[in-house]
Amino acid sequence: MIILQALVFIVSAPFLSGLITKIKNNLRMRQGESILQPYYNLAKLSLKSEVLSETTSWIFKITPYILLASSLAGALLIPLFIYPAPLRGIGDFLALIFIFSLGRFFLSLAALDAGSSFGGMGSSREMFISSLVEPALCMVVFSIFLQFGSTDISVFCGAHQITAASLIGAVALFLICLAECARIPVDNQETHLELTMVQEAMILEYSGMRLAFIELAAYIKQMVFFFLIAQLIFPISLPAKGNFIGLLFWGLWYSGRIFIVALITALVEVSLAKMRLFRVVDYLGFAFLLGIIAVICAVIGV
Amino acid sequence: MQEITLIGILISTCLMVVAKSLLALIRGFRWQSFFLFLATFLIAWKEAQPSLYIIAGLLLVIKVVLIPQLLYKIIKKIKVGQGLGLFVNTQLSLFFVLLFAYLAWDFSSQLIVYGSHAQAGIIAIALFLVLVGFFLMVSRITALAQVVGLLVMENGLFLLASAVSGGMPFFVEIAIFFDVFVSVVIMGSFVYRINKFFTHIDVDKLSHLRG
Amino acid sequence: MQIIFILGIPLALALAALLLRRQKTIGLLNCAGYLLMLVQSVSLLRQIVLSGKTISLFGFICLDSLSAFFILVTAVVSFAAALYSFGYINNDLASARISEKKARAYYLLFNLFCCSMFFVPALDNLGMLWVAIEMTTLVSAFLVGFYNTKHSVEAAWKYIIICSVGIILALLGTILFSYAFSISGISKSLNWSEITPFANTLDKNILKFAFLFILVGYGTKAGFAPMHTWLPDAYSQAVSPISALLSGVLSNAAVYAIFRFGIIVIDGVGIAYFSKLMLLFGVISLVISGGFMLVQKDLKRLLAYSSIEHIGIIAIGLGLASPLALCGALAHIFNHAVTKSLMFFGAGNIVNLYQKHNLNAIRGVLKAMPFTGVMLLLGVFALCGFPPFSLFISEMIILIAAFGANAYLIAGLLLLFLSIVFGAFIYHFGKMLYGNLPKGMAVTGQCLSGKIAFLFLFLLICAPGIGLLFMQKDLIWFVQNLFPR
Amino acid sequence: MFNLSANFIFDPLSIFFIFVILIVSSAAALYSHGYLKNAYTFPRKVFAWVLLLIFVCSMLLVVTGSNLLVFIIAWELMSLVSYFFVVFDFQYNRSIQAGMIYIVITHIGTAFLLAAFLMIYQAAHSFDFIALKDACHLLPMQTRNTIFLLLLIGFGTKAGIVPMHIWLPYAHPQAPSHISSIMSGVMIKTAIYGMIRFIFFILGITSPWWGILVLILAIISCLVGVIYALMEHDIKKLLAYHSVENIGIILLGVGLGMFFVSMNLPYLAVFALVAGLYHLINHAIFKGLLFLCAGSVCKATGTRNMEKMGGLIKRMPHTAVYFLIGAMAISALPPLNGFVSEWLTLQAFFLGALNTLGGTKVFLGICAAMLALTGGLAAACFVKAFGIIFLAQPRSQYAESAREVSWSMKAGMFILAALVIIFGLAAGSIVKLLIKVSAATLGVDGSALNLSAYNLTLNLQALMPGPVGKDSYLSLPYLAALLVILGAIFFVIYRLAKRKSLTYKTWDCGYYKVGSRNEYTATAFSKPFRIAFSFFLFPYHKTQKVRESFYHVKAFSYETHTTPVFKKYVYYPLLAWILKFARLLRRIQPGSIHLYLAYIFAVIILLIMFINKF
Repeated sequence: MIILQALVFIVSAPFLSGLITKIKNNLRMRQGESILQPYYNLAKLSLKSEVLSETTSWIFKITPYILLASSLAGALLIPLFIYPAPLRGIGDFLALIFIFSLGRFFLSLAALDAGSSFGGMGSSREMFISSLVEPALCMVVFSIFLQFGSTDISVFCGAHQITAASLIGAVALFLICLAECARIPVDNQETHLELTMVQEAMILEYSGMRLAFIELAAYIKQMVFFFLIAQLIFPISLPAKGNFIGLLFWGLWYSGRIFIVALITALVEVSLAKMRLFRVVDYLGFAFLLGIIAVICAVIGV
Repeated sequence: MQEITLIGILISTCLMVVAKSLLALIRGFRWQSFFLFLATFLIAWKEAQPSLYIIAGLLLVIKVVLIPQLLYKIIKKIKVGQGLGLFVNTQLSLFFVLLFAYLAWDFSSQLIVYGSHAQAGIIAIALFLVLVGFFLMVSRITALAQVVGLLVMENGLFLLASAVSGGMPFFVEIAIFFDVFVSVVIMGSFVYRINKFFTHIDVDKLSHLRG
Repeated sequence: MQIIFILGIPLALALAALLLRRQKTIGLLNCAGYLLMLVQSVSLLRQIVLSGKTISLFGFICLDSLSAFFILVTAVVSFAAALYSFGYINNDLASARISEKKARAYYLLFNLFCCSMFFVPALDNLGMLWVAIEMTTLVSAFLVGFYNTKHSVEAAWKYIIICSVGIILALLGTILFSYAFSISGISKSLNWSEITPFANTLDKNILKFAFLFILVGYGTKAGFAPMHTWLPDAYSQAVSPISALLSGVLSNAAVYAIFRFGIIVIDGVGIAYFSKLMLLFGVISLVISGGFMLVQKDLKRLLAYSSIEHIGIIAIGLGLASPLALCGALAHIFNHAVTKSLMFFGAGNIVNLYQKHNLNAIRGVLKAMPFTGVMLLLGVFALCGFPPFSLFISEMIILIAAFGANAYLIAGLLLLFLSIVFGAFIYHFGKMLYGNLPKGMAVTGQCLSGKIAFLFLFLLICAPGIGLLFMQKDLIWFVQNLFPR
Repeated sequence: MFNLSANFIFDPLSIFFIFVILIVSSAAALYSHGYLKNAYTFPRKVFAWVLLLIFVCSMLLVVTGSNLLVFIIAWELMSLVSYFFVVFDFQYNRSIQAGMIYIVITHIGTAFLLAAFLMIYQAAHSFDFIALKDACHLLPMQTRNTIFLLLLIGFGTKAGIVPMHIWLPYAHPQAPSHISSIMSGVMIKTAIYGMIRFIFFILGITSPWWGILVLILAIISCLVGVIYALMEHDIKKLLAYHSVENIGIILLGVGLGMFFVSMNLPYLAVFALVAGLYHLINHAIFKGLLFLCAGSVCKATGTRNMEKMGGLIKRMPHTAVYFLIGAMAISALPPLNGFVSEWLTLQAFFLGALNTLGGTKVFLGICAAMLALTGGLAAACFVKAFGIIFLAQPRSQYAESAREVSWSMKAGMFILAALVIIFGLAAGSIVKLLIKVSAATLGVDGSALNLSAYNLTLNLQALMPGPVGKDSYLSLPYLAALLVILGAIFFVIYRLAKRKSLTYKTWDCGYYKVGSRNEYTATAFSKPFRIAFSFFLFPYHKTQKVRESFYHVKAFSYETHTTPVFKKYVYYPLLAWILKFARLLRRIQPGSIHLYLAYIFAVIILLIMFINKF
């Protein structure tokens, strides 16, 4: 089951990214690339030979593995289609946050390793944004904790009532997700303009299969966030028992809600412009505020 | 008779306060000491104490003769001007002296509860001398004036001692006399040195060591 | 009898200084003599404490354990000073700062000075006590003005005049005391041993006034602020061993006098009067000296102000007046005398080498004189009350007593100013001891007797701190014996 | 009165601290063998060893003495010896200044402690801890509050909580590195020991505001420490500021424990204290490790300035690995030990919020969020530290010529690095032990708190009597295994794919020569933070053009600084005020003997006038 969940993540995560790109392009009245483009990219990168910078050290070489491992490990902590999660005993929501930060830590180091200023710039900005994300994320976890009495991810992944607290928490989490997954308005995946790059600047020196790993890791992380947001807004539980049709409809809705989150993401990306780096402080401050409101709602019990 | 000596002490003290030259100051001191001697002599006579006679004699020898002589000699030797150097001019000094007289009287009346009126008077004058001596030390610039001020204070104490307790134990008195004499000699030698190093004896200008 | 030795040896040594020609012989004799005295004073203290009785002699000497204690303090410091003087005077002679004749004069004055200080606690008669203290002033004035420079003469003049005024006020107080005795009809003798038992029959009003004069008078001599003004001048200009004696013994002699009268006043007037006055002067001394130390520029003046501070602490200890506090104050007297002597010796070495007093101009002492530097560094910590040094113990006792008496304000001020003083010390000494030598500076060794003096004092600084762990019972017993009441 | 029959206490708390002290000290001692070599003359080396011995002994005495007097003597001895280490290189003005600041502030702290101790002493008239413990419960409320505040300031000074942290960034970097590691790793922890011993054990906690005050101070320490650390480019100073931060995190656990005790939640209090103690030992280990690594780097390069380093990972591979492990631990990355204790602390906050009401929940939540922010900033800071020091190309000759350090230094670092990993993976058993320690300290029966040994599972039903809350899980060994397995799988995939790989220069945008001058600097790295926290840091910059003529600028210099807020707005004004007072006072002694005599005159007159007031 563990391996199955891992494979599901690996297989479906790039699809979400392709979907978002497709929606964005369609909204912009463009044909756009195929929805499967991320898969093509990954395949192409895996087949290509690799260029390493001569200034780099082993940090640069091992980072993709660590990054991908941490993303996938995080993904295995959530109950995607098995309740409770297969690796529930390994860690909770807080652990998830820290596991993601492990990958990010190494990616930032690797960015500095090549010795180009782009890497340093990206690394600095990434750590800046991520450190501001932490308190907001913590507040969201806290609001969930107050409602469900545990930081275990599985406890809120069943059916539960939609409360104001979880809704507001979901919004905050969505804002955080945009920042974490390098989306507009915090970062722009589509640009290679050095003044605005964050994520792209960090991975500038990577190529070949290692780059593929890094991209895959980003897709997986994004999917984890989408799943959590979806679970907060549209909570459903696994069917206790049911017929095949019922199971099919359930499955459709179960995965469909994640696509809804992707759709919202695409809408947001299309309708907003990227912010200046220092506006991110306000942006994440707002997310933090939403987190506090969610906590207050949870305390009041609405 | 005793009153006359006391008045003599008072007047000579006032003379010292208004004195503007060292010589006048020492002359005043000599007179003061002389009246003090008279007063002591009278007490000795009245109480018929041989030890007091000796003390009176010592007073005469040391304070009336030796010390003023010594001071004159120093003045002659160091060849400085005769001026005392006044921080407070003589008129104002006299005003202060009045104030001291009141203070001394007030203090002595607080102090003396059992004693006679006359004794209170003597104590008041003694304290007055102490205060004036102190005042002279504070308000007169030259080194020698300070020595004289100290001696005036000492005179006051002597008077006080003989008034309140009929004198200290005999050998204590002797020792005190000896002490006073030695201290004047030593101070005199330091006055020489000051004059040697600074070519003046204005101790107010001795302010290299501060803070 | 030990006391005859103790009083006689300095006189004999003074005579020797007059008669002998070679100053080295005199110096060596001095060291031996003071060592003998130290032994004698220890045995005296032992005898008195063990027997618990006072010793009277010739009707004018009377020793109780308090006197014996002060004699011991005097003996310790003067022994160290004698040791240190030997090297110091040799050095001065070698560098032609003084002549052979002057060196002999130094030993003469040194012995007279010590002699008069040994007399102070030994005397029974309060009038003679006054005479002895006045004698210390007169003798030491020459030692302050020993180098015959502008500064030293100025300091000596201020010293002699201010102290004389103070001492005259003390005489006034003594006379008033004698008046109180005479009207009470007990005795005319002025012997404290006769008066103290009847203190409560004395006239309160007169005693109050009398003590005021005593306190201001002897307080001038002890160095209570704001009558302390002569002290930094004199300490900084005196010959270094004499600075140690001034600080370690002379101040204590004055404190002894105050305390002698204080015992009578406590019985006669009540403890509140005594303690309020002492606390007032203690706190003022503490505050003023702390401020001066912060902005001090002269090494020996810094130490002088530190003496004022410690006298303030001693006054606070006496002022708290509980047995514990008194014990602390007495311990502090001893510890301060020892520690401050060490510091003055160190300062003397520095001044000799650098020919400067200015704190800002002296650098790299640890490199120039490792031994002295280390001693001074440890001395700084000892002086500021760091454990395991002895001053910590006595300060601690005083603080405990302050808290015990609910004198939180006093305790708080004490702690505050101890910290400030420590800051000042470490600032000044840090700059001075560490760092690099000035260019072209010759590094010289130090003679053996000086080193012995340092080690002797350092041992005494450490001993109570470490010894407390092992000798607590004896110490408690001693303190109880010191104060039968 | 003095009862000094050498009493010692060996309860679990003391033993725990002995353990902490010995671990770090022995590693540091091993390290010092190589560190001192070739740097000092023989007598100075002997001196360093003797001092080290006294230092460790005094710390041991601090944590084992069961007597106020022993405690204070050992405490002062510890300060004194560490001061000698701070001024060990006494030829530098920096050392002298650092030593002065350190010892003076410590002394002030001790003054507060002394006041508190003597007030406690008055309660029992005994110096013995047990007797004091019994007597303190009878003290009136106000006295206890005062004692608490005095203790907090006193110990806080040593621990380095803001705003008394000012000495830390001066003193710790100035000592030899093995001592920095002991000072930062262990010595400041003795203050935490003091707090636990005196506030929990002896004084007893009565008011909730004690805990809340500690929490607020701890949060401030965390943030201030880490923000200053981000701005710092002196590697040892950076680490020193991180000590401020980590002491804050430890105090979060301890303060939370206080709060829970006063709210009558004993099990939670035990748990919070466990979190605090766990972070304490973790910080001792990884900060010790980091200082040792920093020492190696400094010794190899001869500078402490990060901007002059770079590329050391190739020149000092071992040190780099150890530093990386330390950096990961301090950034709370799984599966290392720092992560466990931060996780525990966050859980303590969360669980506490479940058991309290209303506004307190929000307060605890915000505290937790601030802790998370601290963690994020710390990670950023160590990305900067490791990246700038070890990665890319050397930025100067210093770094170019660096060589790996000697075996004993490596061994010292290795021990601590291994412990970092062990304390991460064996978290379950360690928490069990720590529960015993803190339960014994708080006088609670700890056996009800059951945890499985390899699977760190918090059983909330056992933690709290009420039926609120469900279990949370964390298992470090499995997590580590998971990460390793996944990483290995991808590594194997990569290897199997066998793509061609070639090495070339870093992409240079077509510029012909990318050198170390093009690299991102530490200053640049921290710029976003500098701007984001400008409301606190008050950054300013100076630019200067050196012109040859009006048209030709020959050189251009640019400096940026941040304003040291506490120094500038608290300590300098205070010091200036005191000095001003002293200078005013100095004027009363202008050298005039007449004035001096007038003082005596005035004193006597005044005393006579007010004689009845006495």
